[in-house]
Amino acid sequence: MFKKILIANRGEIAVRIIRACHELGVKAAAIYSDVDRDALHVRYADEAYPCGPAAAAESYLKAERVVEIARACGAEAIHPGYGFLSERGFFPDLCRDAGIVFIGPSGDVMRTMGDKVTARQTMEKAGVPIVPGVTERLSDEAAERWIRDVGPPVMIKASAGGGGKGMRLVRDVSEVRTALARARSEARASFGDDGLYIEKFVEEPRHVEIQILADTHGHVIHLFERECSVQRRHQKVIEEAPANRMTPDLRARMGEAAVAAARTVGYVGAGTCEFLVNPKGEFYFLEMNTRVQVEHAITEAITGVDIVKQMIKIAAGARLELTQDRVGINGHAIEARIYAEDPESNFAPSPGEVLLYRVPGGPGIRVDSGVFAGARVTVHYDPMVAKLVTWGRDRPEAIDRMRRALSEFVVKGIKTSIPFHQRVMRHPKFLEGHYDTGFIETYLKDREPPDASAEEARRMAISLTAIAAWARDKGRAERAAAAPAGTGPGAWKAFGRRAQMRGGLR
Amino acid sequence: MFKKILIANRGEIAVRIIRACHELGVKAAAIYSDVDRDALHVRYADEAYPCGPAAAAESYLKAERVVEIARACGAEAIHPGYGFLSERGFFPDLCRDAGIVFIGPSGDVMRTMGDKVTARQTMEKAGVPIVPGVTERLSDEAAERWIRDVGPPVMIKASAGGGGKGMRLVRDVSEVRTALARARSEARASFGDDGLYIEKFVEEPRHVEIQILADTHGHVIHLFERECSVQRRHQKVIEEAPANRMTPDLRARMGEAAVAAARTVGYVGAGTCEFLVNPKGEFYFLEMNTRVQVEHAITEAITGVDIVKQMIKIAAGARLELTQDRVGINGHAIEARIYAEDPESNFAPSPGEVLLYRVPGGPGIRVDSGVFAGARVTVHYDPMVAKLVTWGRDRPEAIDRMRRALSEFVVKGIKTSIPFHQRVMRHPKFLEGHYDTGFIETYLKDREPPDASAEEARRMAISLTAIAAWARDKGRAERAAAAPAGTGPGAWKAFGRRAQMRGGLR
Amino acid sequence: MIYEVSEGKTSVRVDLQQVGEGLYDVTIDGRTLRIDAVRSGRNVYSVIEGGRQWEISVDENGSHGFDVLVAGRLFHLGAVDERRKLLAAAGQVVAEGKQTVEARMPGKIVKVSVAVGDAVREGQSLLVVEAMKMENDITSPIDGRVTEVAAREGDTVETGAHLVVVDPGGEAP
Amino acid sequence: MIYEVSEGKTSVRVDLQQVGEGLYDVTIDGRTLRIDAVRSGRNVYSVIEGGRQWEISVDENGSHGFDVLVAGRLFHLGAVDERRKLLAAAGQVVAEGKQTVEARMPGKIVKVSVAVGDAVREGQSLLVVEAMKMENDITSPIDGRVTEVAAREGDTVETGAHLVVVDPGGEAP
Repeated sequence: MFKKILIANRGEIAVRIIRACHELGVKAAAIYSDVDRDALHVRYADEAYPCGPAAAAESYLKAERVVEIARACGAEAIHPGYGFLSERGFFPDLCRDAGIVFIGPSGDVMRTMGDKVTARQTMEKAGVPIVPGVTERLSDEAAERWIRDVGPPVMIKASAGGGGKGMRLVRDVSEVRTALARARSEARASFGDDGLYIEKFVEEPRHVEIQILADTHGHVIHLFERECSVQRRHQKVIEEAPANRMTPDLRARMGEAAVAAARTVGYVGAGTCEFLVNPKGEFYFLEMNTRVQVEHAITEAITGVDIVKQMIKIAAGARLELTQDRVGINGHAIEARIYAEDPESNFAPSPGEVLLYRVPGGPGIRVDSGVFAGARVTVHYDPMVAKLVTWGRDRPEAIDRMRRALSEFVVKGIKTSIPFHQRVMRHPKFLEGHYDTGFIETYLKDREPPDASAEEARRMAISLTAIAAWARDKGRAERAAAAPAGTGPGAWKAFGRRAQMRGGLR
Repeated sequence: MFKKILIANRGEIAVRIIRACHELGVKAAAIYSDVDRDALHVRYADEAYPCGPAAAAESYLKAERVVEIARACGAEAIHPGYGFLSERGFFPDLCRDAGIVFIGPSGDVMRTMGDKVTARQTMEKAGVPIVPGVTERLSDEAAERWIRDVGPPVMIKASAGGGGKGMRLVRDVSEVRTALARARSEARASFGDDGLYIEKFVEEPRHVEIQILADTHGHVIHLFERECSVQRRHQKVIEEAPANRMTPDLRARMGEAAVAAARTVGYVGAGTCEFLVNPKGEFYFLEMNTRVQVEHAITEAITGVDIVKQMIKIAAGARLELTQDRVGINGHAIEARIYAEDPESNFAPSPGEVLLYRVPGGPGIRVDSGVFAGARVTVHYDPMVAKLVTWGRDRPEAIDRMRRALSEFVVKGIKTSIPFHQRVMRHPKFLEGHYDTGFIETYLKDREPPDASAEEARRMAISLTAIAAWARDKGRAERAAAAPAGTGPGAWKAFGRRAQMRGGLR
Repeated sequence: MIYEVSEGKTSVRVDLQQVGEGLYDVTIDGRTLRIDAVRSGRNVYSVIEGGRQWEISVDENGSHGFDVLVAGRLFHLGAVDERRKLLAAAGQVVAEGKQTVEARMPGKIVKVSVAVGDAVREGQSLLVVEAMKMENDITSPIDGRVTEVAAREGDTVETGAHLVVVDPGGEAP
Repeated sequence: MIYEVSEGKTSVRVDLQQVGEGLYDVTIDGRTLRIDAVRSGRNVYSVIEGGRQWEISVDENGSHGFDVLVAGRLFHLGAVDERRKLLAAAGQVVAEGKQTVEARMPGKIVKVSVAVGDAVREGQSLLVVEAMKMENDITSPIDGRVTEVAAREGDTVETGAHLVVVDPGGEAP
């Protein structure tokens, strides 16, 4: 096993990886940008090294510097987490050349899977079903032509993309031009590459993904599926495992497809094959994420397997002690991503200092935080401040616990998506488990219709507003009144004057 | 199912029960003494009612008042938690007479099991093995005689006792008199009853207890064992499940004994049979706790069963949906009780305001807190502020996680037993899992021998002490310097003077 | 003490009397609630009214605004005492006239879609601000005509920065 | 700045120089550490020294005392700058002479085991204080003779209350 690992990331995932290191008795070295000196991942680390200014491009994305820090502090391996350098094909190469183990697949695998177009071709060969689309990079004209031919709805995607950036759904040919332009600009901004490709859009699609583990000895297993259909702007917001409306047969076939995909490219480490599933139970390969997923925790909850520790052990050359028949699904888990954003004003980012932070507890609750009371949330990085995962013997219990936990979760100083999640946990469609990726757009666009309990809540809100306003005004009045009074510095002066007077009388 | 439950308790267990209510969609009504208006259990409750002054005898122990509050607010049931009224036989009677469901066994069962002497006789009849001892209440003289006859070591216990109060180990006849006196005074203070009994002391005893669930339809199952051998002054400090050095055969026999004990007395609800186990694997009935245990959470962790929700469902008349063959042990769990006490000065209670409270998170961690940042820990009640439970696929992983979680846990304003737990998690005897109830007294009495890492820690401690002292002195100096300067009130005066001068110049 | 508490365009008169330490009588449309409100930490109140307990988070938002979170529901309320009403009224007039569109968050302006004189519809995109790696559309709050554009592409702006002014006067096309 | 940092009877001379914002050079027995210490929340420092990161909790304890928690180890240290040393020295003299036993916590005195004139051994129980439902033995810090008993059974005492004075002068039996 390694003695020291450098974590080339920040926030909750850096903390998650540090925890895995500590449980393995491995020293964890963190890196931090100028604005992250006091971040939680630094506080939990055994070692910490500055990596540059706030802008990610100048710090967490500076591959050469990160590798140099690892070499200098004697780290034998680097864990990239997600985002940042985690899916840059050149980074594993860079590590290898520096004699440092990269915790993840090879650069070649990343390049194959990282470029959506190549990935589709590879999967097609491996016999994994894919969505009809154009795989070669397209000019705007060619793209428009193809869309007119196959007809909308179609999905425009960035070839180098991920996490929904640069993705645009086109339901009408008239939108094509603007959609292409915006997609290219976002793709350029996010990935420095404006290559696009286009796919037929699957109706009523559900996003179901398979978690796989592959060691360096050729053993590949899957840890079942996660459903991530609750998405906003193609960003996952809530995930659950196992998936809704899943059958043992479909699960088996999707699992085999994912394992096949991993074998085809000689995958090593933890990875995820994302699929779209339609109401008929037909599934199509979407993409493979060659890194740990944000939502890996729900799989850990239902299988008991510590995925991040497995990644480290695999990178250290260990054989998987797990076999497909020795892993099973125990209960149900749900994850709610807590973002620093204001659900009331179109989910605008809400940076600031976290003034109060009270996390939920009790049975079946897991919180992975990237912040603490006193921490600053800046505009420079991803706005996710915490992941809340609940487990239950069945889905209803997991939901009951999520609702309960959200009501206990208090974050002050920044706005968060907690109230949004509470609304989802009240929504009949979600409770039924009958929803697709259109869930938020379809059901949560409009304000919630007022009900009795909302009216009671409003009355209390009005009362407390009056009380708070009164307290504030009272405070102001008292401070004003206090000013002239002879306390503190004032008293000193008074004393001084008395002394002078006594002197005068002598 | 009930619509509303009154929780006749405070602190973490009241919070625990409120959580169960909320997950069941049941309204939770809390009670609070004058010093608990802002306690966490009030903040989590749907309703809250004052129950009297700080002293427990005047508030949480006022049975009639508690029942009256329940009746007045329309609660259909009362959950007593642990401590306070939870094992007072008259309380279930009182509830029944008021037409309120008591969540627990009948008053008769409590009286049978509550008096250790009657309990021993009952168990003897049921064929449950018991420790040799004198069951009838004894005068000091009779006690001394019996001890001289059977010879020390013997254990003196309070007939009405529990939780180690009024217990004294006598290893030499010369100690008998003082031991009896102290035991009687503590028994009187804690239970208003100075009845004592005496047992032969089992050498190298391990404390192993069986959790049972019994519904109102005659179904009784057990949820396996917990080991609670890490004790200080007969108070449990650390518990784990499953037990160390346990065999399937011994587990089966102890489980059967516990179920038999429950059947014999017609037990209903959740209960625990405590046993002593000696190195030969012989076990002796100690006592039965007719309530939820502090350490119930580790059983929840390895079985996935929510014991508190089960208690409520059982009280509502539901049949156990669980059967003995459908519950199993999954992994290993450890609980560390975090007390507000100073491990460095003989575990003296450390009341005060909690200034900072950062709980650990990530995989396999459960925290049940009774406090939050800003809460007050008073001298009036039990000093336990939180329970930290970790789960792992096996015991080593659970320990790794406990060590990791303790290092993340930050509580400021009060001293806690966290450093003590960290020391236990470093101790080879604990890591081996080879220890008995003498563990703390035998191995943790003396200061830890200094090692290299301790020396590094000391150097940092010395450096930070100098820095903190410097910061403090600097702060003082600056405040002193600031006083004369023309800010705040000072400025007002200065302005006043200038105004006068201008006036003078006119 | 009388407060005018408003939510959007509607508002209600609230009579507040302190009757003890952290104890208040609050009268809304003739109905009086006896409210026991203790505050610990940062403005998270534990409120007991008629036995019911609520944990309520209150944040000031601007000079008269409060964001109040009750049982998972977020309310944006304003409160002015009667002496301040005239002031507030004056504010109202402005609010119903020219709209100054401000930055809701710090970020970088990646696109400005309108120029002075343009007619715009409510909800139409005025400009795009990038923050936290997301492009956020800033839209017009009303139909009207653009009378001022303070933002330039490439600018980095702080929260509250004036970006565009839209005047309802100029009729939309 | 020179501080005398003491642990129990031993002490060490610490030379502290601030070399930047939250940056210090700390010299102990001729060895200098460059320490980057940031403090957020309540005196929980994040400390980086030679790349190593420590989260260190520091609490003042009395006029010159600090309780420092490092990597699960708790240290009780004292710090006085050289100008205060004489004062501290004076304190020492007292500390080595008569011992005033104080209440470590608020509680109720349930038993007083000694009277004025009694000879006591170090560790011998002087009285029993009950707090948080636990009986706590208060023992003598030294061998000596009881010269004063301020506590009476049934009294409720606050932290720091003087309970008993033991004088090492009177030789123990």
